[in-house]
Amino acid sequence: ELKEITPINQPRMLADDGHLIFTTGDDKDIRFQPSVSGRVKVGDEDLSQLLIQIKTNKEDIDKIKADGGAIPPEISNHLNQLDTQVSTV
Amino acid sequence: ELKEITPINQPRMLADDGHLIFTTGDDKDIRFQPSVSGRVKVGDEDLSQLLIQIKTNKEDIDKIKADGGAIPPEISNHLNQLDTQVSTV
Amino acid sequence: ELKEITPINQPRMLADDGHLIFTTGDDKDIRFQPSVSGRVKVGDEDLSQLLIQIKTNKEDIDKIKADGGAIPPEISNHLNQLDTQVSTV
Amino acid sequence: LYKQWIPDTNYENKTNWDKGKVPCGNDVVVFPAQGKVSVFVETTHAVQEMRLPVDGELILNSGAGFYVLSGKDPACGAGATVQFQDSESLQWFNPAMWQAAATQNDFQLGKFLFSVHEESVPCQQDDVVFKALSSFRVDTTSSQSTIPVTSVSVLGKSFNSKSEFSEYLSTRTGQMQFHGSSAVTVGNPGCGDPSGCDCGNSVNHQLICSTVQCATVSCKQPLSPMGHCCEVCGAIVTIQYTVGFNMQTYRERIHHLFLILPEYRSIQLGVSKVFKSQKLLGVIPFSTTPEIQVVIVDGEEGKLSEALAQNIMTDIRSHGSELGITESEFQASSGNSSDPS
Repeated sequence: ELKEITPINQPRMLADDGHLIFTTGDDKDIRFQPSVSGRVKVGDEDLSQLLIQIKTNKEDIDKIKADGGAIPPEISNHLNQLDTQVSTV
Repeated sequence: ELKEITPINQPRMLADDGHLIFTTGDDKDIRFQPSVSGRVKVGDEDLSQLLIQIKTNKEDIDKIKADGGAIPPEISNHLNQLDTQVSTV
Repeated sequence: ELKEITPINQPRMLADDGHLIFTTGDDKDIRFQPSVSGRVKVGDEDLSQLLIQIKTNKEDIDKIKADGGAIPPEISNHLNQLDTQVSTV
Repeated sequence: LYKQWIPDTNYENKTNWDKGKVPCGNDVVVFPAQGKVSVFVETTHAVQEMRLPVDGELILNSGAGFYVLSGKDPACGAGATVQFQDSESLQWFNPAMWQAAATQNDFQLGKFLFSVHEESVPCQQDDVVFKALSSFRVDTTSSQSTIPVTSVSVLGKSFNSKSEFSEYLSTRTGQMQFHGSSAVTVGNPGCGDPSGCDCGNSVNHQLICSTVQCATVSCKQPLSPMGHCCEVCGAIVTIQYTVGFNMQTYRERIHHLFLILPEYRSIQLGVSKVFKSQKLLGVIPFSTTPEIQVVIVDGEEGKLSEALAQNIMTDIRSHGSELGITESEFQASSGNSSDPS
C-alpha cells in the first residue's frame, strides 16, 4: 500500500479572498531563516533587529525595576533644596 | 520598487533585484498561520513568545510610568541622610 | 550545463518535512509587503502593530532612562514629610 | 475495483500550463484570479513572479518550494507569461477521466481494466483513488444528491468513514478539489457478492454518455453492450451463473488463458454484472435477472474479438460447471452468434 506519505500534512501557501496565508499541518513550524547578510523584512522593518530589540527592552525594564531609572530632576531639585535648608538651620 | 501594479487583488510572489517579495492587494493581509501545535520561529527564536514579550514589556513600562520603578539607592541614601540630619537639629 | 542552478544562495520558500521555511540569500532579503492598508499577522496577532510597539517601548525606556519614570509615592511622601519637619524646626 | 482519477492540478504537469511547459525562472506565472484551484507542488522552482488566484492554494510537498534569481536563468529563455489552465470543466461522470484496476499496485504497473462507460466511472462498490502526490479539481454535478462509493483516497490518505470524509470536504482544500452539486460519500459497503455487483451507475447513464463522443463503427452488425454509450464492433459473451461463480476469479482466468497471448494484445475486454429485462412475449418487461456480460473489442472490425469469444465459449463448454456457469451465448458484430440453446 502507500507507506511513507504523511497524509494531508503538507504546508500550504494559499490565498483566501485575496489574503495571502501560509499554513502548516500538525506540529509543523513556519521558520524564517535569515542569513548573515540577508534579512527577513516585514514592510521596511528588519525582523531580526526588532526581535533583538524586544530582548534589549526587556533587559532594560528589568534593570529599571531592580535599580530604578534615572533620577527625575524634580527629585534631585527637591533634595538639593532640602540639603540647603537643613544646612542653614 | 514594484514594477507594475496588477489591477486585480491577486496576492503575488515576485523577484525584485534578487530579493523575494510577497505582496497583496488593497486591504489584504499576509498571515502566518501554523497549526495549533506548530510555531513561528525566526532563527532559533519562537516568534509567538517574543510577541507576548512585547506586550509584557509595554505593561511593565506603563506601570513604571504610572508608579515609578525601583527607588534608586542614591535617593534612598540621600533621604536617610536628611532624616538623620533633621532629627539631630 | 548552466541548467544546474542551485537555489542555495537565493532567497526561497521551501517545505521541509512539513515545516515551511523562508531562507534569505547572500545579501538578498525576503520581504512581506502587504498593501498600505493590509497587515502582516502571525496567528491572530497583528505583527505590524507589534513591531511599532517594540519601537515605542524602546523610546519609552530611553525616556525613563534619561528622565526617570514616575516618582514613586514613598519618595513623594518622604520628601513632603521632610519639608514639614524642616519648616517646623 | 479501484478507480483512479487521471487529471491533476500539479505544478509539474506541463499540460496544466497554457504554453505546454512548466514555467521556469524568467517566467511570470499567472493563476487566473477567479479560478479556485488547489495546486500540488512536488519540487523546487525558480520564478520571476507568481500571481496567485484570489482563492486558491499551493500544497508544498517536502522539498518543494520557490526561489528567485538575481539575474536571468540562462536555461529559461527570454521569459514569458505562463498561465495555469482552467480545470473547472472536468467532470466526475466523464468515463475518460478514470482508470480502473484490480489493485492499487496495478496502477503503478499500468495494468488497467477495460470497462463499459458506466463502469469506467466509479461504481458504488469501488475504491476511488486520487493520486497521492497530486491535487485535482473535479466537478461532481449530477441529478443525484450524493455519489456513494466505498472509499476515497486523497493526498495519500484513504477515507472510509462517512463523517471523516464529509469533514474533509468541508476543508478549504476539500472544497477546491470537489465542486459541483452532488456530494461524494464514502462508507458504502464493498461488493460482498463473489459473483460481482451491479455498478449502480445506470441512474447516471445519460449524464455519463453526454460526455462521450462515439466513433463511427464500420462493422456489419454493431453491438450495444449494456452500460456502454456507443455501439461497438466486437463480441459480447453473455453468461448465466449459479452458486460458485466468482467474477474476480473468472476475470483472472480469461486474462491468464487468453489475454496474455500475443495475438490478443490489441483486445480490450470488460466483465460486468448487468440486469437484463426479461420480456414477456418479447415486449413487456416483467423481471430482471442478473447475468454476466463480457464485452470484447479490438479497435477494428471485430474479427479478433469474435475469435476470442469462440475461445471463451469453448472454455465454458469444458469447464463451465466447475466455474459456476450454467449457460452462455455470444453475439459478434459480424452477425455471427451462438446457437441459443
